[in-house]
Amino acid sequence: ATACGSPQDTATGGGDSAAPVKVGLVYSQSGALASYGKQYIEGFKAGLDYATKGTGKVGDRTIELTEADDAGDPAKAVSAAKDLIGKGTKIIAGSTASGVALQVAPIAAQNKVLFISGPAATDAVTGANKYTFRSGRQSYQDVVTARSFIEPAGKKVVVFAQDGAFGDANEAAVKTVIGGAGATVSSVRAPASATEFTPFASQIKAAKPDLLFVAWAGTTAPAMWQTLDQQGVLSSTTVVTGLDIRASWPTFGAAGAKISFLSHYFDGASDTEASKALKAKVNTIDLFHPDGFAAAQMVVRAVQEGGDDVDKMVTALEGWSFDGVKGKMTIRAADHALLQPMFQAKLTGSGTDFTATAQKSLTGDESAPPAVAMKG
Amino acid sequence: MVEPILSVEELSVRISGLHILQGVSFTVAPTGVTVLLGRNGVGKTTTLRAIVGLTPPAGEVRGSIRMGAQSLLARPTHRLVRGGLGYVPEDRCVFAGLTVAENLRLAERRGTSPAYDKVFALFPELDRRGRQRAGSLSGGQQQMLAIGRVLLNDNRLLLVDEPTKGLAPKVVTEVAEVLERVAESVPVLLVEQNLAVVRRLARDAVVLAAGKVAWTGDARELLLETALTKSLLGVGSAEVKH
Amino acid sequence: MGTVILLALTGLGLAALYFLVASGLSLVFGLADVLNFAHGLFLGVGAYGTWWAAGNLPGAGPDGFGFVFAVAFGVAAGTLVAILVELVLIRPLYSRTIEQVLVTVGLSLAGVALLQATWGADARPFPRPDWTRQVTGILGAQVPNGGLLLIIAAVLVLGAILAFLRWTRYGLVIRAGVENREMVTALGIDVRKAFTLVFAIGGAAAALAGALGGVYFGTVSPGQGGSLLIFAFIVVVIGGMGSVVGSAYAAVVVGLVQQFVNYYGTSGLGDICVVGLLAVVLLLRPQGIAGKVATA
Amino acid sequence: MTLLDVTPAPAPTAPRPGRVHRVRPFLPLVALVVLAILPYSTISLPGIFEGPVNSPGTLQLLAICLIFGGLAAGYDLLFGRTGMLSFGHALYFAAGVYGTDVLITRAGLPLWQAALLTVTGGTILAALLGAVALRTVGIAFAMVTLAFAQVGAILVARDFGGLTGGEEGLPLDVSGLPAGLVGVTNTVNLYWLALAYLTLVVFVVHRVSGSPTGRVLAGLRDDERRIGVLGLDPYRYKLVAFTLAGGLASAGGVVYVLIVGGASPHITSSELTLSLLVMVVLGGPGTRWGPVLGGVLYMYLDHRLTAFGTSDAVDNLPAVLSRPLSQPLFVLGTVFILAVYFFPGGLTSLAPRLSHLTRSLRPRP
Amino acid sequence: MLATRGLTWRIGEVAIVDSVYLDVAPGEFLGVIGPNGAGKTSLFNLITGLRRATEGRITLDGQNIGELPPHRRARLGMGRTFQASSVFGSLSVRENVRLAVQAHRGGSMALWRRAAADREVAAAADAALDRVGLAHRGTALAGTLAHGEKRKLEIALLLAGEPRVMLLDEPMAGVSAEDVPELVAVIKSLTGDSRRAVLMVEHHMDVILELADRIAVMHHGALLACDTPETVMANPTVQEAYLGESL
Ligand SMILES: Nc1ncnc2c1ncn2[C@@H]1O[C@H](COP(=O)(O)OP(=O)(O)OP(=O)(O)O)[C@@H](O)[C@H]1O
Ligand SMILES: Nc1ncnc2c1ncn2[C@@H]1O[C@H](COP(=O)(O)OP(=O)(O)OP(=O)(O)O)[C@@H](O)[C@H]1O
Ligand SMILES: CC(C)C[C@H](N)C(=O)O
Ligand SMILES: [Mg+2]
Ligand SMILES: [Mg+2]
Repeated sequence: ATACGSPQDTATGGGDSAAPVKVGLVYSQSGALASYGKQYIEGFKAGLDYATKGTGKVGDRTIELTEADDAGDPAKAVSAAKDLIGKGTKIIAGSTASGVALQVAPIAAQNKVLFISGPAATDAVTGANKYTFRSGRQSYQDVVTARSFIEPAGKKVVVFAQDGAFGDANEAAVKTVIGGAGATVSSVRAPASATEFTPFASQIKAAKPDLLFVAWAGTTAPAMWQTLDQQGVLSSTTVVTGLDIRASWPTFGAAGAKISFLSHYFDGASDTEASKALKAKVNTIDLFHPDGFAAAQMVVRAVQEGGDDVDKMVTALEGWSFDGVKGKMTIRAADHALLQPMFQAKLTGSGTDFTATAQKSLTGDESAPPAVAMKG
Repeated sequence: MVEPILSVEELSVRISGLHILQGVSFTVAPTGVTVLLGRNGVGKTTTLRAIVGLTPPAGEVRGSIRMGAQSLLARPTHRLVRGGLGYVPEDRCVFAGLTVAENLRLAERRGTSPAYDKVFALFPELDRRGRQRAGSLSGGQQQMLAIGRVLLNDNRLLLVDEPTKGLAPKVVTEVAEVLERVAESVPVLLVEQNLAVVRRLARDAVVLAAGKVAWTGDARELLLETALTKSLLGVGSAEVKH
Repeated sequence: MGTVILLALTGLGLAALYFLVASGLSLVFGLADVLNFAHGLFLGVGAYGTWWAAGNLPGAGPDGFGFVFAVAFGVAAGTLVAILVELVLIRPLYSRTIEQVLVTVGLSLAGVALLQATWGADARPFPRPDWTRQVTGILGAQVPNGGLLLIIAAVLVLGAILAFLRWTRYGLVIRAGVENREMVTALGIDVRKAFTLVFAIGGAAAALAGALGGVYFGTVSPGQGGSLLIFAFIVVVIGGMGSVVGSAYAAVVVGLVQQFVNYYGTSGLGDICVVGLLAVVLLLRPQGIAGKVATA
Repeated sequence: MTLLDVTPAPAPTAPRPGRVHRVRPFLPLVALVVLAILPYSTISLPGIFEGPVNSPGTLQLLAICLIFGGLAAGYDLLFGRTGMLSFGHALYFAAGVYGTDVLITRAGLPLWQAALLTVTGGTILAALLGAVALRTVGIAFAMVTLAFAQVGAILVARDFGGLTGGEEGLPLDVSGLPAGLVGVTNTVNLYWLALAYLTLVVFVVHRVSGSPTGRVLAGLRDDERRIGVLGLDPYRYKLVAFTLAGGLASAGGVVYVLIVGGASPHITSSELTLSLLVMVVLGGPGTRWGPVLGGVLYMYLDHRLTAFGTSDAVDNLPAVLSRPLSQPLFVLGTVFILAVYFFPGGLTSLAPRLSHLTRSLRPRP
Repeated sequence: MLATRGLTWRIGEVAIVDSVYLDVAPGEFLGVIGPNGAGKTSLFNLITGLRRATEGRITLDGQNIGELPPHRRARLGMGRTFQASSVFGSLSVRENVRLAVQAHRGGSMALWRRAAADREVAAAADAALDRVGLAHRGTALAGTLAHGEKRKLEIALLLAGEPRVMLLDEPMAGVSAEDVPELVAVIKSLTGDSRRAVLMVEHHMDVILELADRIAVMHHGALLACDTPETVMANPTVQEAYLGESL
């Protein structure tokens, strides 16, 4: 090889019909979201196996996976994405954290590669650009599921969320979804760094809501739940929140039984072919396994239909419906929202042994977020 | 000549570039008081601190300091003190936030029984004021505490730095008396500006000047020689007559 | 009225947690002049030690005597780590203060990562007796028992540290050492032992804070120590480095301000107020409330 | 304040005779040229970089390293050259990152305007906060700067009016940017931009420390009281250094946001300031190249250790070793501790020691 | 030209400097003596502004300067040396003096000009170094100087500022005996300027007696006496306080 070249060289994708297809997976292997990342990659591998019927090939072409750790840091994710793109990768998937998804999405558009965001729940990924898709659910779908717990008209709803974009998004969604259906919505917000929740619990209690919607992420959640329980909030009203990964279940303790959960997924929520295949690989399915699984299904579809042509891949995915782990999934053509079933669940058990049972499921259409305009 | 209890040879101390001691040699007799004289700032305190291993980290000590056959250099202060080297610092350094009793308790050494009787016999004041905070004692009382603290234990040698500094004349006399009695059983290396005290206590004298030893010998002899005191200490012997 | 009492008591609970973390930091700074960034690690070790013991140690468990035993194990583990850190990392750098601080910075990075490597990034449910999840009615306020436990523990620790400092010989050495380290050696006392001891006490207090913080939060996670540490630093600085009692006052002020402002003001304002308080105190009184005055 | 006893780098040893001496003043220039033409090389350094030197991934990594080299050099203006221990430097960097991002993405300003406004704003912010914080010294100063930076972090996390994107960060809207700064194939331009920033900072710091004011700053580091007695107001000079360093940091933020393509809240954290401190100490405070070297090395390790942690070499080790080694921060922290023990004056202090070694090893004529 | 009126500095209850009334005339050389801890250095700190007096006034040419920060007092023509040498250890000797010259010339805030290029500053600095006999040590780092050389450098820093009031705090302390005469000569060369006043704290009595026009004696923070050397030395209280107390 020569030692000189152009500074703007990037490896070409190779039109060879038997050359392997490079797929880059940029997700959290270390850092705070490492266990989400672990579920994602397990799900992805199981999904790839399922969608390629165990061959790992699409036609003659092997799917060649390259994994990169972003440690939850967008700067590292962007570096990794640029590196992958520079090496001719046309498909990138992953992004465990919302911040990562939001910053990798524009890179995909700038360089015309396919990007399939993973567990990142932010609504802003939907409709981000033509090249960006998502394989998981978004906050809005959570809120629509929450709405199904009550008959909103004339009710009083309080949103309890952390300061910041995640809280803002949830509050806004509740205002549109539940407020739009006739409920009065107010909110109590807490700093993300708060460790003592009594002031907020008191405020909630004083508001006497018919429904309390809690949007909370992070390690302070158990303390928050305990405080709500202790101040009698949980027993005085219907409290709805999203069901997190299994490891978090025991941290609800006694409060768990008093909460109505909306769920993206838990083991046993569905009984699809895909879920059986996944369960066979990972034993117990957890929250973000389906996201990885769906991402793999989408990758296989993109390669099958699009070959090396990213625009063709995009067309092939838009409007595509497939049978995922959760049930019937549809990629909405207008904004690439992934319409998917959502679940209502109850948690029972004690100690470290809890089980979730499905109460009700919403179809993809029932939980569909409003369509947004494609931004770029 | 009897074996000296302490011998200092070619002691040189630099502190952040200051060449304070520039080759100091002297010995301390195994009985009685040896007094270290010299003008302000000549390095008397520095000498004592070097002996007890308290030269600041920025400092550099060369030469040799021996007690009997044992070299004292490079041994940590607390070992030296436990080995029987008592040190009464200039400015007393009592712990102002602790009570008198606590100051004394701190000075107890493990494995020996503290001689409270002896100390309280010498300074009954300390017994009476046991619960007072040392910071609120008068200068003289603080000095007694500083000396009493050391006398709780058996020592092989005492280093005492300007014990009468800033004390009222009456108290100076008291302190001098105490030191006189102490010196009956333990040798003392004393730094003292008050020549009257020196005259009363000292047997041998070492005079420092300009970082070196300018004179050693019998203390009385020194104080009688007007010419010597004038040249070494800047005072005529007439002034030390009292 | 009930709200005010509730906020006051829970604020004190928070203050108690801050105090437990800050007391050790403050003592270490007062005596050894080390701004210890690795303090969060001691906290983490205490929390994980307790968590591990409750699950794995025969005799230990989430309840009754087993719980006490588990906490004791966690505290012992934290203490041991603190002692090792002092002996292996801090002591060789004696009198090189800035390097000591830098080493603790490195240790805080590596230590938290080590905890995560060993037990994963996720929050683990913390073993704790059932009554800590309940509340006690005090004057119409439903006060969480976990917070009360913290308050009791903090008062006991404060009392124990004060009693230790006042009544024991080592306490005497430490108090004297904060005043004048050199003179302590001149009395024949190995002051380095006092340093180790102070690290041990700081480590034990932090580990206890970790264990009880685990009870209070209901979980344990690797980063928990770090997030408490920043407020602990604020408490130490406001209280005056080296003063345990100063830390106690400052912790109470910080805890109450946070709690009340968060309730009556908008969210997040509490933290900003605390930070503002720090700036004001330092600008008016750079040595903090109590200054570096022995430990008394 | 013992904390501020920055050990200055060893004195430049007597000029060495011979060829090396004559080319010495030109070495920085040579290094600059080499760095500038580096993207034309296709050399692969397996294990060191993922791809050839001119691949976008490698250039991106290098760009980030260079930025942090510049940031560390700017921070050293405070820490190593003036003896001020600020725990809030991240604030001014973050002001640069978020300022540019918000002005471009939310207000739709063109890049040059956004950059200009941001750097001006960041400098003014540093001047205002510095004016207050510098009323204290030592640990108190460190804590007040930390407090200010903490307020900044809280404000960013609060996401007032949806301006900063809170914990999710704010991706940069590139639609209005010059085409040359967008897209993976143009990574090299970002690399050159970062190189330009680094050159600027090094040049500014060099010029300033060689200026009359720099002389006063060095004096402040050694003995502030003495400076006052000579008739100079320490406060004014410290404020100038603080402001200048703040301005340089916000300029770094402008370049960084372009390279990364967005802002995320962890750059507002006190950990970033601590990392800057680590970089400076690692390299050698108060030296021309030490902080740059420290910054580049730190960032390189920070990015590459994630790859190292997942590499086969580590995976194949027994779990007791592989688990911690796969935690980048564990390795980084350990490296740092070892560095404090083994290179007390920073990496640059190795050079004189090494040359001493080679000289003593060389056979005598 | 310099006067203090009831100058007092208390820490808590203790008066470290106790109601000092002092007048220094232009051209005068005032020696200050007193036992350790008498408050001599503290008095200098009050005069130069490093400490703020709790009571009393300080005037320079009739102007009250008691409220001014140290650098403002320095600009009015006040310069001092420190008891423990205080030079800029990481700068070369020449840079040390240039810094002082630069400060004297108005402390430019230039960030971009090359400091080394200022010939006038360099020339003035070299002149000051020459005067104290340190010219040959110009490139050495000040931190590596021997103590006696540091004391000379301190005086060079002082000279560079061309002060009208000079305060020397124990310039001989720690200087080896061989070097004392040389340093005395340097200090002597400072005297004889009729516009300049010198205050010097020193324990070497022979040096004081050689140089001083008047001697001030401090004890426990107070001024015991301030008079010609002969009168002061003959004063019995002074002898008792400074030269030794009687039983
Ligand atoms: N830590 C230090 N740093 C710098 N200089 C010091 C230090 N300790 C002492 N010196 C200097 O060393 C010299 C000798 O001091 P020392 O205290 O030993 O004198 P001394 O003979 O005890 O004087 P005095 O009779 O006044 O007590 C003095 O000039 C003093 O300023
Ligand atoms: N900042 C301070 N805090 C408390 N005490 C102080 C302070 N500064 C000085 N002192 C005390 O004030 C007294 C006078 O000190 P000062 O340094 O002025 O004496 P001095 O006459 O210069 O003595 P020396 O000849 O030893 O230099 C001493 O007892 C000293 O301990
Ligand atoms: C009893 C004392 C040791 C307590 C001390 N007053 C403190 O603030 O910590
Ligand atoms: Mg002395
Ligand atoms: Mg003095």
